[in-house]
This record gives sequence, structure tokens and C-alpha cells, in this order.
Amino acid sequence: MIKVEAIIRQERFNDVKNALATAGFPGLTTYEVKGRGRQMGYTLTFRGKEQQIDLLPKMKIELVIKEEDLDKVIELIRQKAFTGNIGDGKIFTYRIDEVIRVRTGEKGENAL
Amino acid sequence: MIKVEAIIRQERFNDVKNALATAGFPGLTTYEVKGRGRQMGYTLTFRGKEQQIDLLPKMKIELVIKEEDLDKVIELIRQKAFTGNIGDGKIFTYRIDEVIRVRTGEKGENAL
Amino acid sequence: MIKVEAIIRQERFNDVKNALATAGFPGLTTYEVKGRGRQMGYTLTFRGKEQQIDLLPKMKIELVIKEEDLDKVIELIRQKAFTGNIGDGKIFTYRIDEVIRVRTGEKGENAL
Amino acid sequence: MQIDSGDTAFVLLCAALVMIMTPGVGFFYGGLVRRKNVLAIMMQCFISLALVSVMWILWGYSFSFGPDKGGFIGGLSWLGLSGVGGAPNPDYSSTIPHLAYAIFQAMFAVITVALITGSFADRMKFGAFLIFILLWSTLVYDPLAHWVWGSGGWLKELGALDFAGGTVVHINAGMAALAASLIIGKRRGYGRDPMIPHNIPLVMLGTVLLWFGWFGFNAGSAITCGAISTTAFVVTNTAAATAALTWCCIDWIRKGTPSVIGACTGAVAGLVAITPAAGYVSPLSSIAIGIGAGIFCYLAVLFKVRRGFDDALDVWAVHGVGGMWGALATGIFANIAVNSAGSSGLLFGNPIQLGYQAVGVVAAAAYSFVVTFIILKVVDKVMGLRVATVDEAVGLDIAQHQEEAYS
Amino acid sequence: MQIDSGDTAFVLLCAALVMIMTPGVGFFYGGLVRRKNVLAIMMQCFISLALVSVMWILWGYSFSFGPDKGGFIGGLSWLGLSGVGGAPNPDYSSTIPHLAYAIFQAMFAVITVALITGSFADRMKFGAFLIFILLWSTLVYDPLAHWVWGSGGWLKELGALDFAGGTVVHINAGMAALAASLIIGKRRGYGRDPMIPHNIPLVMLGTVLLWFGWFGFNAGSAITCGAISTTAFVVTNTAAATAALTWCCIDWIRKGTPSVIGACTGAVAGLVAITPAAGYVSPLSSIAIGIGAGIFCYLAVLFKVRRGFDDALDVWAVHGVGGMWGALATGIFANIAVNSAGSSGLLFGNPIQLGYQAVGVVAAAAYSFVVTFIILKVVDKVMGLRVATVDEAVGLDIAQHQEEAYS
Amino acid sequence: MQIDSGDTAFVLLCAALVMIMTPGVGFFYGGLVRRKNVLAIMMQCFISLALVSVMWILWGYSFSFGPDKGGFIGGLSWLGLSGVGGAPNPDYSSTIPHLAYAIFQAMFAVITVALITGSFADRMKFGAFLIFILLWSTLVYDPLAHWVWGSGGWLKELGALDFAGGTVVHINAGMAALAASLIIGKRRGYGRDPMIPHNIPLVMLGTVLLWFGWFGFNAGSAITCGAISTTAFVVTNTAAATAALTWCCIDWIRKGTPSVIGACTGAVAGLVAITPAAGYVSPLSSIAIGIGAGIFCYLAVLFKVRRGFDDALDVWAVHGVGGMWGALATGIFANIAVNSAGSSGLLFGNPIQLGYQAVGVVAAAAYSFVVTFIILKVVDKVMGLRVATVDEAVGLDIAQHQEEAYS
Ligand SMILES: Nc1ncnc2c1ncn2[C@@H]1O[C@H](COP(=O)(O)OP(=O)(O)O)[C@@H](O)[C@H]1O
Ligand SMILES: Nc1ncnc2c1ncn2[C@@H]1O[C@H](COP(=O)(O)OP(=O)(O)O)[C@@H](O)[C@H]1O
Ligand SMILES: Nc1ncnc2c1ncn2[C@@H]1O[C@H](COP(=O)(O)OP(=O)(O)O)[C@@H](O)[C@H]1O
Repeated sequence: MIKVEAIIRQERFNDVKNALATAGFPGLTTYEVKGRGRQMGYTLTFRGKEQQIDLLPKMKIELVIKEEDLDKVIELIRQKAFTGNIGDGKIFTYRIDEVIRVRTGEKGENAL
Repeated sequence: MIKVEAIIRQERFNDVKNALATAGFPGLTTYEVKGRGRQMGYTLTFRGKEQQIDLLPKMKIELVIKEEDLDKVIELIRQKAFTGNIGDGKIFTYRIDEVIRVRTGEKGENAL
Repeated sequence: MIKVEAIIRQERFNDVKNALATAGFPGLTTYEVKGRGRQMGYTLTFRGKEQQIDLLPKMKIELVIKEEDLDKVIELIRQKAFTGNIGDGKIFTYRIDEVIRVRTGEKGENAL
Repeated sequence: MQIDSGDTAFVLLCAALVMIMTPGVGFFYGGLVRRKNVLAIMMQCFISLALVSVMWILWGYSFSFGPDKGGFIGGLSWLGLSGVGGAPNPDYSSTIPHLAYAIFQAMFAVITVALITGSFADRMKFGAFLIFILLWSTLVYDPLAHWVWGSGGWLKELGALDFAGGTVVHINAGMAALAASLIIGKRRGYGRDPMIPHNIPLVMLGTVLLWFGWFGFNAGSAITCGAISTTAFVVTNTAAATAALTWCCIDWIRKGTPSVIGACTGAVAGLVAITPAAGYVSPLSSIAIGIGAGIFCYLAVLFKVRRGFDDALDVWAVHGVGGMWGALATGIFANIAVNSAGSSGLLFGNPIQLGYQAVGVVAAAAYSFVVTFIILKVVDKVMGLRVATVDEAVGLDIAQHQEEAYS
Repeated sequence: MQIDSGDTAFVLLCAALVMIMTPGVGFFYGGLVRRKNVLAIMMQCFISLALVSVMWILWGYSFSFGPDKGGFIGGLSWLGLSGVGGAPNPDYSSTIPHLAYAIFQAMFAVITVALITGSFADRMKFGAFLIFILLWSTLVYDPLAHWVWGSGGWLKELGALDFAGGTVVHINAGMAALAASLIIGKRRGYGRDPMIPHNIPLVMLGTVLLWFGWFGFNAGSAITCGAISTTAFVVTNTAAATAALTWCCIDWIRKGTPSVIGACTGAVAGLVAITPAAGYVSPLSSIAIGIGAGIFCYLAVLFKVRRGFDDALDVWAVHGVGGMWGALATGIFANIAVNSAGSSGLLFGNPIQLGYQAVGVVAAAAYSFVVTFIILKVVDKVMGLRVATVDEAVGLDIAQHQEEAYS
Repeated sequence: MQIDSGDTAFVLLCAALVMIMTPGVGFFYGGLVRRKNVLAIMMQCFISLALVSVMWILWGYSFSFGPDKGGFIGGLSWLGLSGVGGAPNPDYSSTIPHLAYAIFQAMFAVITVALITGSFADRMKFGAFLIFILLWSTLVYDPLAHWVWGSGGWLKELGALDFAGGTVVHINAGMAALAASLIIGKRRGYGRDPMIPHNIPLVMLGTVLLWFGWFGFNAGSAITCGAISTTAFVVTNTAAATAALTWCCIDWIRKGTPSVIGACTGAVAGLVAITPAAGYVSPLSSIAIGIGAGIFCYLAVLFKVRRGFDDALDVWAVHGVGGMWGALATGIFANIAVNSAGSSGLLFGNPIQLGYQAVGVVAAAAYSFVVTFIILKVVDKVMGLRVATVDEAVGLDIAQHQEEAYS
């Protein structure tokens, strides 16, 4: 099993989330983060004082999937999260050893 | 070393946390997330308008432990997080390469 | 590629973040967590009632880097996050399989 | 005519209470929208306070209350408040400075604009909004205020009663909101993405400031302080309370549980409905008016959802429909025994009053809807009403004001 | 008897100030509870405002202030406020409309109920709460108000002084809270899980609205505006300030640092304690009363923690004990030179007054505790007072109102 | 001299409005700072209310308004408010109780201290702050109030006009803030780490309470209720509105978009500037004053940023500069036709008035700056003004009060 961590624009989040459910990947966990990448932030002026904001709010989505679905999921996220501007986000993947469903105790892919 | 990520009900969190400490696993990191699983959420009505809420608030617990403690920890979390209803949560595990304690520079299991 | 997860004091966060950028590691994702370690928390008194606070607010930084930069990054974080008191935090590292930049579709180290 | 210190103190302090209602609307609406749009709507309310206040001094008061032009609008002689000073004015305020009356009325002009913002929440361009205020307040609010309250206004002459603004403020704002929601269209993602109120304590704060300020709105509209202002005060509180309870009951029956937002919405509906009736009805009648407000506004909300127009924060359902019910209820429950300067309604032997009220309702609703529609169409053509799609997705706070509410 | 516009303006606006105290209690309590329960307690306060307002019109005012029945309760002749109109009433309000007095008093009935909610925070069923209000306000508040303030009430006849409700409102709410906390039992996880105030700026907002509204509460209780209302205003501010400082000092000594919650709690304790004394004591005496309030209420909080009953937000310690201290302090510091319609206390040569005050304290405390206890036992038997365990764990906002405060 | 119930009601309720401004400052400032410091600054404001209230009763009022000593300070005869009672005082309050005047003035002493806290936000020791209040209020505020408003005060004798405290409150607080920011030094990380307002709705709430309370501040300063208080009320609202719009325009030109914080800041600047002029100028003049306030205070903010001193929340730029502009503007726009008890300014044929105003500005600014500087230097030497570096990093809420605002 593989864990996919996608860090995307907040305003693209609903579309990504809905598309994943439609494509058969309901299971996910998500939270707000702040991030910095090539997009080094911007400058705000409060009361005449410039402030360098280098951390921008993003949405992080974590979903654990079967290895065979990896390409499909990545493609789907990319498509829905894409705007073409700097700051569109990144996807990281890594292998998971085990999954357990708390309610039933099921393990492995059955527990997804 | 193994990292255990448990996503559980918020109302079970205190019990899980206390039980872990009692069982000798004080070290953990935790934060609020929103998640979707088999439990596809529910419908709220605000001012006459139905709203589909598919992301429910959950608590995520991350703890890094020695491999030998894995079963014990998972059993303990399952026990305390269990209510028997959909939405009880999931546990993911994966291997960690290294741990470093910032204060001392200790590495590996000693740093846990 | 390696993912470094550092859990540090909130008040050290700006220094760590700035130092990473200066050293050539702009890319990172960060969020607030609560944690418990050796530092088992403290006791607060509200209206005469003592409350055991065992979870303390921390900052979590996640950054994915090339394997060769690992030591440098860890050293840098340790240096900037260090105060010498219990609660300075921990760093965890683990291997990442793949990185994809959403905007361009680039993969691997090029996408970092 | 001598100035009475008690009456003056009362009206000035009531003006302060009405002033705080406008940011109150901002908090109420701000809590109801998503986190990314809270500043934008609070800003719209706050700027309504600033802009309409200045317009009122310069020309608004003169257009609304200045010497009558054919029953339709006031003249230009009080531009810049010239001639509006410390002495009483026999038409409007025989025991307090004319200027006190003018500033009390200013606050009504201010809040009416702010109420409308709920309809186009989350998607209106700030610049277009400013132009809209300028035009709308001048072309819609000022004439309507003149019809109903201005000396010589045609609805006043007809005998339509509107104690504190059911017609001028609430029907007016509600119908303008309806027009606005039709023209600007639905929020992006409406019906698909969740749009959950982001801060209900803020909604509560807004409600509380509204209820509090409404004492000034209704009791202050007596423009003196004695038996009439007292009655207005009591029925205001009673109708708000009753309508809140009514809304909770319906929620309980329909949804299985009452909600905070429901209770708050109900209270506002009750406050709206009692407004035109405040100085004319007894406490027991206000209970009936409150119950009606709860029921009719609740139904209006359901109707809106079914029809699918996106009056985002239910300005039409609560203020429009609540105001209509209140105006008609005034024609039913008014009792000359309560206020000898008013008249009686249907239940107290004067059915014709209900007719006058109906004329007022129809005239105000039609005028407001039509003229608002035209104004918005023009503004839309000239500069566009709606923000870019990406700005709507990102949220107006950052897109329009480069600020985030919380950090 | 003629209506005085200044007095009427004062009392009406003070009624508005007292009105805002009830949601103020909601914010104060709401900030102190955990995030998952904030809406529930704000809702309880808000519904107290709605429900008791309507009850007051229908029967509450008549029971409390209607023509005396044996010194114990008012009669039925003013049901629905019949006969309570624009004319002054010689017994209660010789210079303002009787109706103004009635609505001013309504706000006292409202807030007393809201104060109690702090004791059973986080675990009371909303439905049971509504039944509780209905019974409690009718069977406990109304008689007690009659005893102390009603024309012919036995404590009033005895000569017990209670300027603005130390007995009727605060001792009463505090003892009811004590009874409630004993019957409903501790919050789940009490003493084990952390129960940290979730929003201290909200606590501050509540405190501020309370302090602000309390000027209306105490100064308005003069029912005229002149020297007595001025004194009441000044001592109210002074006692609040002094008690806040006192609480900070004790915190500093005991905990090493003063806290915002401590300062807020202290201020409320001072406001409570000065309430019965407000129109009778000098500014310097109010400093003494404020210091006493800080000390005694602080000790009461510690006592509660030691005894382990879970009066969750310290209604008993702050309102009960603060009210008792205030009532007794009135018997010590009252000075007929301040208010010729009052009498002097111990320090000014009239020790018997302290006795009258003690009788008032004991009678009110006993009556409130016992009758509240019975009411709650009955409600508990019939429908259960406490939510299900899982609902308590999930939080009342979602479990009872299907709403989340913040999102 | 007889007590007028309307005037008394007005002044007491205005005192309540001014009271709520101080926590309003706390919310305004609290929203502007980072989340880790919000409680600390709200606490400073709240404790100002508590501590200065008590000091005022004990000695502050006597020092400020007591029988004149050489034009510089009041005498000791009114210590503990002895002799300040229910009767009017011919010098200050001929139609209301002397005590009402004293408590109205108390609120001015309170808020002036609270305003200063914005300058040393995020880094002042709480203990040192308390000592600072004690000294500053006694040595700076009390004399200055005497100069300007005390019977026999030298600036009053000279003929300098300050209707509601432009000099005494705003220039005074602004210059003290300047001195404080120079002595305490910049916030840790200033210019490097982001210091973003953490809760803009809270800023809005503070602004709203300020605007609302300012009606009491300015209109109440007439100490009677009639034409003058009405004028003051109207120009207060107008100047606030105009300055808010002006600030938005400048922001729009400079930054491409108006912001909520800008609108709020502008409104406060307008309120400050109209304060000294409130009872003396016409509504149209207040528009000019408001525009000036927006421009000059905006420029002052830019100047501060360029000079790099860290008056964290712009107390000097908004209150100091706004107050100076207002005081001078009074000398320009004052019109005896508006208030026969005042005098005319430059535009109405009396250029010398501008001179008097300038003397007042210079005297107040110099006195406040110098004495504040000395006081803070002494306190710094004795106990240190600034918290430890680690405490500043962790945040004052936890470090000084062991509390977190939100959880
Ligand atoms: N090396 C990294 N490690 C962890 N998170 C990263 C890294 N690089 C980028 N991110 C996350 O991805 C988000 C988007 O990155 P960004 O640089 O804006 O994308 P792009 O370079 O494709 O325009 C960042 O805000 C940050 O949260
Ligand atoms: N495939 C997944 N990837 C990541 N998180 C998941 C996944 N499936 C479930 N979760 C997380 O676990 C939580 C509980 O899942 P849920 O479906 O309610 O459990 P169950 O199916 O056992 O009833 C979800 O809210 C979500 O946060
Ligand atoms: N075993 C662990 N698993 C996950 N997170 C941990 C673990 N141990 C510590 N942490 C995180 O690291 C933070 C700092 O740990 P702490 O014990 O205070 O450090 P130290 O022991 O070096 O003083 C904790 O607050 C927690 O968030």
C-alpha cells in the first residue's frame, strides 16, 4: 500500500476531494498547512509597513491506496489541482507497511 | 523504529492518550484533521438548505515506537478508540529511518 | 529522497525557517501540533482548580530533500531549534518514493 | 417649542444604538459566511456606515425629508444640512433639535444598505459595491423614506402606518436583495460544496447587537420619551422573543433539534416584523406578530431554497417577507387606544387601514425591486458586479482586501 | 403624577443595558467552556432571554409585582400586562410609565435564569432545561422578587434592603446553581481530562458587556435619574474595579501571576457584591465591599474545588457568595446620608439593619436551594436532566444543536 | 441650581459608553497583535480600567479638578471624593450631580492610559506596567487635565479650546506612546519576522465599540443634553466616516486595494481629530477635519515606518498626530455660531484662536513626552520595563499570565 501526500491550493481542494470520491477513492485525511516552495510568498503592507509572507496556506491531503491505483490517483489530483501558476503544489508518495481498521481489526488492503 | 499514525474519533482521544502514557508510551504528536472513509459523512440543514458534510473532524495521533512494541500499541489504541460504529478510524504504520533528539543529539531508539 | 519531520518549539520556528531558506532549502510544509515527550507538560490553575496539561503546542516542519543533504539539514535544524531545555523537540526521517510537481508533472529530485 | 433634555438624550442615545446595528449586521453576516469571506462582508457593512453617513449630510437628508416635491421626494434646500440646526422642527421633532432628528434618521439610511449585502455575499466586487451604494441610497432609499415619513410624502398622506421602518428599511432592503441575487447569480459551488457558517459565536454577537440596537430603532422612533416609546420598547422585545421561540419550535419539529442559527434568525425576523407596528400595538398583539414572523419567514426560507435563487443570507426571506408581514400586521393589530396619534387596524374596527398598509407594501416592494434591478444592470454593464472566478475561489478577503481574518 | 422624560429615557435605556447582560453571560460562560460546548451554553442564555421575556408578559410580572397575596406572591390581576400601561404606578414608578418599570424588571427575571446555566454547563439536556426555566422562573424567581420588591412583600415590609437584586438575582441564582450541580453530578472526566477555557477573548467580551450592562442594572434600579442613580453608578464601577484588583493580587500571591480570567471573575464578583448596596453606600464604602468580594469569592472557589462538587463555572462561589456578602455588607455600610429613602447600617449606628439583611439572606438562600432541588429532582425523574454519555463526549453543540461553533 | 433628569441620564449613560471604549481599545489592539500576545494587551487595558478607576476616586479627581493650585494642578480637598456628592457643582456641572461629572471624567482618565499600551505591545512587563500607570496617571494625566479643563487651569484661562479631550487624552497618550516606544525598543524580530494581525474581526469589534462609545465621549462632554451635544454627536459621526473613507482612498491608490484595518484605523483617526472640535464646528467643517485626519495620520504612519521606531500599534501616529491636527483644526473651523460658549477660529474671523490652540498643543506634547520619558527611565532602572527575551519569544500570554487565548 502507498500513501499519497498532496499539498495543494486551498481553492482547488473541493474539486480534488469530489473527484477522488467519484473515482472511487473516498478514504482520505486532510488538514490545513502552510508551505513554501518555489513560490516564495509575497509582500503585504499593514499600516505602511511591508511584511514578507513566505508561508502560504495550503491544503494537505493524505490518502492510502493500493499500489496499482497510484498512477490513476496522481493523475487525477494533478488534473484537478492544476492552475498552471507557481504554487500549484506537490505530491509525495511512500510505502506503508500496514493498515488496520479500528472498528473491525481488519488489516491490509481490506482495511482501506 | 516504526511510526504509527492513528486517526480516531475526537471524543475518544483523551482515553487513548491517557492509556498510552500509562502503558509507557508518553511520546506522541497529535493534531486535528478532517477525514472521510466508509463513513461518508452526513447531511446538515442550515436555514432550510441541506448541506452534505463528507469530511468529519477526527484526531490524528502520530507516535514513533520500537518495532517490538508495535502490536501492543496497536491493540491498545484499538481498544480505547473502539465504539463499534462506522467512523472509529484507522491506523497506518510505516518504518522510520532515524530519530534525533534535538536537545542532546541522541539518535535511534535512545532518542525515542 | 528523504523526508525530514522536525517537531520543534513554536518560538524557535521563525529562526529555523529563515535559516533553512538561507541555506538553500526553501521548500517546506509546516503546521501546528500538540505533543508530549519526556517533557510531560505542566500544571495550570484555573479558578482554583489544577489542570494537568500534558500536551504542549509545537511546530511541525516537513521537508523533503535529497539524501545527500540530510546531515546538513539536520544539523541546521538542531542548531536553530536548540535551547538546551526539555521540550526542544525531535526529528524523524524516512525515505520517500516519489515526488511530483503538480504544475509541471516533473518527478523525482527535479521536482523538489 | 422648547428643547426637552430627556427627549433629546433619548433620541441621541437611540441613534447610537442604531449605529451599532450596522456593524452588528456585519458580525451576523460575517459569522454566517465561510472564513475566507468574512472580512469582505464586514467591510461592506462598515463602509456603508461611512459612505452613507457622509452622503446623508451632503444630500440624503434633504432628498428624504426636505420640503416636499409632489409627494415623491424632498427638495434641495437642506443640502449639507444647511438650516438643519439646534432648534426643533415642528414637522419632525417638536421637542428636540432638528439636527438630532436628522442624525437619528441617518442611521436608518445606513443600515438599510448594509442589510442588502447579505444577498450578494461572497461574490460582489468592492468597487461596484461602492457605486451601488451611491446610486441605490440616493435613488431608492431617499425617495421611499420621503413617501413614508417625509412631510407631504404620498404614503404618509394616504395614511399608511410605518412606525419605525418596516416598509422603508426592511421591505425595501429585502426586495433589493431579491433583485440583487437574481442579477448576480449563485455563488460558485452553490448546492455542491459545503457552505457552512464559519463562526457561530460571531453570529450570536451580531444578533445581540441587533436586538440591543433595535430598542433604539423602534423606541427611538417615537422621537420623544414617554408612553409611546415605552410601548415600542416592550413590544420589540416581546416579538423578538416570541419569533425566536417559534423558529426553534419549527426547527425542532422539522429537523429534530433547535439550532443557534435558527434562534438568532427567528429573533431577527421578529424584530423586523414588529418594526412598523411598534408604537401602535399592545404587548399581547406583539406575541401574535412574533409568531407570525417566525412562521412566515421560515416558510420564505424554504421557498427560496426550493426556487433555487441564491439570496445567500436570506435577506429577502427575513427582511422582505418579515417586513411585509409586519406592515400588514400593523393594519390588523394597530389600536388607537395604544397610540392616539396612530389609528386602529382590522381587529379594532378599522379594516380600511389594512388596505392602506397593503398599498404601502406593494408600492415599496415594486419600486425597490424595479429600481434596484435597473441600477444593478447598469452597474454590471459598466464595470461588472461579480469578482473573477479565481477570486471567488480564493475568497474575497485576500482577493479584494489582501487580508486574512484569522492567523 | 406626571411622566418625566428624563427618568423614562433613563429607565428604558437601562433596560436595554440589562438586556445585553444576558448574552453577555452567554459569552462569558461560552469562552470558559470547551470548544465543543460553547454554542450550547450561549443557546441556553439566549433562550432564557426569549422564554422568560414572554413568560414575564403573560404571568411573571403579575406573580412578582401584582397586588400582594399575603406577602408571599403577587396576584393574577396583571396577567398579560392587563392594566399595566403608559401611566405611572405610584408604588413602583411614580415618574415613568408603569410599563417601563415592568420591562425593566423583565430583564432581571431573564438574567437570573441565565446565570444558573454555568453550574450545569456541558451536560444538561436542552429540553429539560426549557422545562426547568418554566418551573423555576415561576416557582422560585417570581415569589422571591415579590418578597423583596413587591408592594407588600414580607422582606420589604421587614425592612431588608436590596437595591438592585443581590438577594433576588444573585443569592437566588447562586443557590439554585449549587442545588443543580449537586443533582446533575460532575462533568464526565472532571479532575482527569483537561477542561481549559477555549476562548478567553470571548470571556473578556462577556465581562465587558456585563460591566457595561451593570450600570443599567444598578443605576437604573433607582427608577429615576438623579443623585441616587449617580451614586449607584459610581459605586458599581468602583466595586468592580476594586474586586478585580483584589482577585489579581490573590492570584499573584498564590500562583505567581495574575490572569485574565481571574481579573474578569474578580470584576464580576465585585459587581455582584455591590448590587444590593448600590444606592445606599458611599464610594469609599464600595472600595471595602469590592475588596471583600474579591476575598470571599476567591475563598469560595477554593472551597468548592476542595469539596469537589462541580458547579462548573462557579455560579455559587461568585454569585451566591458574592450576593450574600453584598447583602450583609449593605447592613454594614448603608448610610442614610447617601439615600434618605434607605436606612443606615451597622457602621452608621443602626446594627439592627444587619439583622434584617441576614434574615433576607437566609430566607432567600433556603427557599431557592430547596425549591430548586425539588424542581430538578422532579424534572430528572420525568425526563432526565443529563445528556447521554456519548453526547457529552462528542459535545453538546453537535449532539444537541447539530452545529459547530467554528469551522 | 436644580438637577435635570434628562441631562443626568445623558451624562451617566455617556459615562457608560466611554467606559466600554477601554475594553474596546483592548479588542482593537488585541486583534492587531500576534495570537500569543492578545491576552496581555487586553489585560493591560482591562487593568487600566480597574486601577485608574480606583485611583480616580482616591486622588485623581481631586488632583485634576479640585480647587486650583496656581493653574497647574488641583488641590487635595476632594480626596476620596469627599464633598463631591449629589448636588450640582457650578463650575463643572450646573444641572447634574457633581458626582456624575466626576465619574464621567473618570472614564477619560482610564482610557488615556489604555491607549498608550499599543506602543509597547508584546514586550512590557506586567508589573512594571502597573507602576507606570500609577505614576503616569498621577504625574502626567492629572495635571494636564487640570490645565485644560480644571477651573483655573492655565490653558483654560488662556482660552485654548478642547471640547472633549484632543489635548488631554489624545496628544497626551500619543506623545507618551512615542516616548515609551523609544525607551523600550523594538519588538524582537521587528522587520524580519512577520507580525500579522491575528484576528481582524476582533479589530472590527474594537473599532465599533470605540465609535459607539465616542458618541458618549464627545456628545457627553457637553455635560447637558441639547443643541451642543447634538452637534457634537453629528460631527463625531461625520468625521469618523469621512476619515475612514479617506484612508481607504489612500490605500487604494498606494496599495491597489482598501483594507479592513485601514478603514478601521481611518475611522479612529477621524474620531480622534474631531474630539477637541466636537462642540464647536459645523457638520460641513467636520468633513474637512475628517479628510485631514485621514491624510495626516496616514502620513504619520509612513513617517514612523521610515524612521524605524517601533510604536507597535501606531498610537503616536493616530492619537498623537490626529490629536494635534484636531486641536489646530479647532482653531481653524470653530464657529461661535455653533456654540456661543466657545469662540471662533481662523476661518470665522478669529485667527488668534489658532495661536491659543498651538500653545496648547506644544505645551501638552512637551509635558507629556518629557515626563513620560523620565518616569519610564526610572521604572526601567528600578525594575526593568521589558520581559526576558525568551518570554517575548514564547509570548506574553503564557509567559506573564499562564493563559492561552484560544484552545
Ligand atoms: N521540498 C519540500 N518539502 C516539503 N514540502 C514542500 C517542498 N516543496 C514544496 N512543498 C510544499 O508544496 C507547496 C507548493 O510548492 P510550490 O513551490 O509553490 O510549487 P511549485 O514549485 O510547483 O510552484 C508548498 O507551499 C509547500 O507546502
Ligand atoms: N484510505 C484512507 N487514506 C487516508 N485516510 C483514511 C483512509 N480511509 C480512512 N481514512 C481516515 O480514517 C478516518 C476513519 O475512517 P472511517 O471510514 O470512518 O472508518 P471505518 O471505515 O473503519 O468506519 C477517516 O475519517 C479518514 O480520516
Ligand atoms: N515517540 C514520539 N513519537 C512522536 N512524537 C514524539 C515522540 N516523542 C516526542 N515527540 C514529539 O516531540 C516533541 C518534543 O519532545 P520532548 O520529549 O519534549 O523532547 P525531549 O525529550 O528531547 O526534551 C513532543 O512534544 C512530541 O510532539
